[in-house]
Amino acid sequence: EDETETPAGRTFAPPNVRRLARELGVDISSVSGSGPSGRVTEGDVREAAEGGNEETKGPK
Amino acid sequence: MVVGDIATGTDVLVIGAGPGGYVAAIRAGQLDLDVTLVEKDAYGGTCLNHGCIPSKALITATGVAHEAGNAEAMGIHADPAIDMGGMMEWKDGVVDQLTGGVEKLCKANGVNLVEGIAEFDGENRARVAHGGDGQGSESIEFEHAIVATGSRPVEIPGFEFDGERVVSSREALSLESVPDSLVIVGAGYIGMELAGVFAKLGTDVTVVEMLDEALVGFADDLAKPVVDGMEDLGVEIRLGEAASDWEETGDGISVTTETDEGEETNYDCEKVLVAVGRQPVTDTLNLEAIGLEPDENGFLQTDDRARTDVENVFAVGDVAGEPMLAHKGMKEGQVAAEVVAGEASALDYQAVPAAVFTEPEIGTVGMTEAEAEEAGFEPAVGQMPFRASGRALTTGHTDGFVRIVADAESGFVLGGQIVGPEASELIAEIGLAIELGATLEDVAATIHTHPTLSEAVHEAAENALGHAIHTLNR
Amino acid sequence: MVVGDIATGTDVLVIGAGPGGYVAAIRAGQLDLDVTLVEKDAYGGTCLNHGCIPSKALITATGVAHEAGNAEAMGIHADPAIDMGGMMEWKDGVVDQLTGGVEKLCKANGVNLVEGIAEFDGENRARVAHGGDGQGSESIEFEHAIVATGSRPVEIPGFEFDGERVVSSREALSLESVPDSLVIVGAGYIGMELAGVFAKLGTDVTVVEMLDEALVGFADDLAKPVVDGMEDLGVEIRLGEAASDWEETGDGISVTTETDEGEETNYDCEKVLVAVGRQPVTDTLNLEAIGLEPDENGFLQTDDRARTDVENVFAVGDVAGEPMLAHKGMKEGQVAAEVVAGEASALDYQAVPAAVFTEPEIGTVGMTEAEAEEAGFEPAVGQMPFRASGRALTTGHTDGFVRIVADAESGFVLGGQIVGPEASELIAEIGLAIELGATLEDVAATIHTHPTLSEAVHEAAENALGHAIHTLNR
Ligand SMILES: Cc1cc2nc3c(=O)[nH]c(=O)nc-3n(C[C@H](O)[C@H](O)[C@H](O)COP(=O)(O)OP(=O)(O)OC[C@H]3O[C@@H](n4cnc5c(N)ncnc54)[C@H](O)[C@@H]3O)c2cc1C
Ligand SMILES: Cc1cc2nc3c(=O)[nH]c(=O)nc-3n(C[C@H](O)[C@H](O)[C@H](O)COP(=O)(O)OP(=O)(O)OC[C@H]3O[C@@H](n4cnc5c(N)ncnc54)[C@H](O)[C@@H]3O)c2cc1C
Repeated sequence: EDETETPAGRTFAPPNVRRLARELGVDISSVSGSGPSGRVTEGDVREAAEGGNEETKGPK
Repeated sequence: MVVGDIATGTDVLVIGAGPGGYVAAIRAGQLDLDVTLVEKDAYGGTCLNHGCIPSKALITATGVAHEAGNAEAMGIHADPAIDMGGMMEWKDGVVDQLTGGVEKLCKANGVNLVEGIAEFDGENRARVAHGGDGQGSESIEFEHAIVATGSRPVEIPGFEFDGERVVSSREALSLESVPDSLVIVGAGYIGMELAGVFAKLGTDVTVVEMLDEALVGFADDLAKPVVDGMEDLGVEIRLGEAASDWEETGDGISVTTETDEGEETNYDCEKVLVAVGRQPVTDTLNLEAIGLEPDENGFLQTDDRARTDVENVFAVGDVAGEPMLAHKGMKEGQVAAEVVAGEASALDYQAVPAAVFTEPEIGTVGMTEAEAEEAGFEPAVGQMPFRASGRALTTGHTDGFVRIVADAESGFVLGGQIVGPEASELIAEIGLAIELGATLEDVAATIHTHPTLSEAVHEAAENALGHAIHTLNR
Repeated sequence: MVVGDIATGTDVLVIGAGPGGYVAAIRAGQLDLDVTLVEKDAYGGTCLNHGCIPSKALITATGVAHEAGNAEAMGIHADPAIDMGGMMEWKDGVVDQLTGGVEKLCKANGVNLVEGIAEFDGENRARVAHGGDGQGSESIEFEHAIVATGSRPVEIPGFEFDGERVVSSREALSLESVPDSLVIVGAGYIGMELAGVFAKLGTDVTVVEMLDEALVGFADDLAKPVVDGMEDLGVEIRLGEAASDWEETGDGISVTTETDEGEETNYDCEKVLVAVGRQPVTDTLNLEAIGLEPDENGFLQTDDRARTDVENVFAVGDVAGEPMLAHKGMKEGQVAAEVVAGEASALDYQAVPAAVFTEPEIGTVGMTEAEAEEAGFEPAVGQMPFRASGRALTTGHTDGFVRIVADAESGFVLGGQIVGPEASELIAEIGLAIELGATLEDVAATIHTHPTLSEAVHEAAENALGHAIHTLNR
């Protein structure tokens, strides 16, 4: 299980991905990232919006 | 309705045309909202008229003269004279060009411009009092309001601004002649920037600071090259001294300071410039009419959409809290306008950069090493001194360094601190890296032009990874 | 074995200590390889001794003097004099400091330094001839060789360099006195940079260029502000004229040029500087011994690991092909060393930035609009003129613009072109954006410090998205 949550709850994702998350109503801090070092990508957010990715990450 | 009291309606009422307000208004116009911008004084606000722009203009002009006058090492012999009137005229020209530009851009984007002082007059109504006799007032109905009333300089007891002996940065930026001597109260960025300007003009400058460090808020090793540079310019910096009083002497004034222990010192000077901070402006707004109240620091509290506690009222810029910097206000202005227009915008940036335009400059963005630790990261830190930079050597400015802070495990860039030539520009790349979630390796893998100062950013990233080429790795 | 012909062995033999070679050697040392660096002349190669560094030093010094001498508009009155000897001494000091630094860094990273001319002497052996009488030679066995022999200025027929009347950039950067008049053959970046230096020194400069544009390779609208700036400095630029001959006159020389139509013009001058390009150096290497041959342009061809056709031989820097720029060579040097050490490195960068240090400067990285179209993208282009930048206005340098090129559909940043103040530094941020696959929105969403020139990068991105604040959107 890919654990991407970082100290201080910081999520690493570029601005365009953050905006997409807001548009799709996805809480980006609960999306696990598949990008380099666990960076959250556009694909991760879209997957989460379809109900795939968001739950895969355990509570912290 | 009587003449002089016309009523209009608007989707968005923006109060204050500084960087926060004019950006909000222009963006709202672009989004096809009907927008009205009220300004009581001058387009561009503090920043364009009495802050960022005039200060940077004077910093450049005095810098050009000082640089050439101190370049014997490069084989340059010059003895530049600065004509204060000419310099101020040039500075005013720059300001006029920019404020005129803001006005034009507002109009081009369909913003209705109204001159006057706005105050709230109910939940969806404001009243604008026009300046001058008999100019009456105007009532404006609005759907949304964006408050962008900015800030003003803090006064300290006993040092009320009189524009003559006791001046704020505003008057200091428009002096007609070079003062022989100047005491600056406050070693924050405004005080230090102006200390440099006046020292280069030949003024005998003393900076007194209550705290025991200059440029508080910036790491010690960032402040040090600036303080050293000031001392090289002949500026005397007195820490741990609070300005307590002043009095007229024969041909000038004497400023008294007091230490924590009650020790007093007197400084004779021509003028005293008080630059101890700025406070938000809300007292002109009649906030009760809309049901708002400033917090204990005088700011209007906002959420991540720049919205206040009142659903249809937003606040942006200095009035909405720290950091009181123009670019933070611009971002808030943009977001507020977009939120009003129904877009999914938010203030979800990772970092607000800051710069100090002294010599050397300081530029910072994101976390310091200590802040990263505090946030639970295990930081990897890399540094590159400018004295090892080819470009810095060719410019003759080698003080300072670039530092980059990252999360050791993931490599994500968390922050950067730069002191040195063009620090205010170089910090932009680190800012982008932070927003993008870039890693040290990403920065290190990016080819940087040789010979440039930006190579020092690259090199600092390499250093954090343990394989810098142009400096030894720690 | 006779004295003076000692044999040693090494994992990696690096030939040439310019930016390509010294970076390769240092990186190899960091990776715990046994590395030997052979240099026949001076540490730092062309770049530090006769190229990037001395040229930028003279650009700064003449720039400081020129700026102060032409700042009446800012209220500054100065009449700076440049003492050529003092300036050259300063420049030499900068060079010495950097070349000394390179030597020290090599040693600190465990690089064995050998002085002499290296040539191949079999598949795994090179011979190093030491300079001077009776100093003999040395045979070095190697596992891997990295060729970093750089380039030299191209000579044109009839204009053999004599160091006196017909000079290359190398001599031009070390003149003892200011020539009254100078013809520069070639309006490439080296010719234009030096035209600016000499014009600011008071030399009567004429640039003749065979092609019908200056700064070929850079877009017309990037070259134009530079050409205009040169003309303001009094530089005469003659396009479509090829230098065909020269002869001594009474107290100087006369250079003849010829147009395509055969029209001749004569220019009287003190010296002629030929700067028509640079060619790779391979003739000193005895390449046959290792089974290599340069391509038709004289370069050693390499793959994306900087490897030549011979498995254990790498080539980096100018000798390995265009663009002949120091930072490209450094990257190749790094990758070659890492590949030798068994790392998964490759030359897989997206873009190599380039800069021209004229006034205004040019900085470019990645694709132009035309290149993006050619590559099959539908480009979105945004621009921000510096005359709308507050920071540019406060520096007095408002010529030029920032342009950003992206893929319209995805928003991915593909390139940037900047002409204006600090273009060489500002391009770094766009370079990072390209490498990271950042979008226009990412750049636009990043807060940039106010007032800075880097805001123009932000604004160009906003403009490409159709919602710039400080300029009208096209
Ligand atoms: C000397 C100095 C140097 C500075 N340098 C920098 C710098 O380099 N970089 C940086 O980022 N920041 C700098 N700042 C800070 C910067 O100026 C402020 O952060 C910025 O101006 C805040 O913008 P704003 O829109 O919130 O408010 P302001 O710019 O203060 O504008 C507020 C506007 O609202 C108007 N107003 C107020 N009340 C009313 C009302 N009731 N009705 C109508 N109009 C009203 C005012 O007249 C004013 O024009 C500097 C400040 C100073 C003093
Ligand atoms: C005036 C001028 C200005 C320039 N400005 C810039 C600039 O601003 N930015 C930029 O990126 N580039 C600039 N360049 C180009 C830059 O100098 C070259 O791209 C860079 O030096 C190439 O590095 P290199 O390591 O490939 O070769 P070089 O720097 O040429 O080094 C090659 C070294 O190999 C040595 N050598 C050659 N043969 C042998 C042998 N057989 N045995 C031992 N040693 C040998 C040479 O003595 C030399 O020291 C400029 C060039 C000039 C001339």
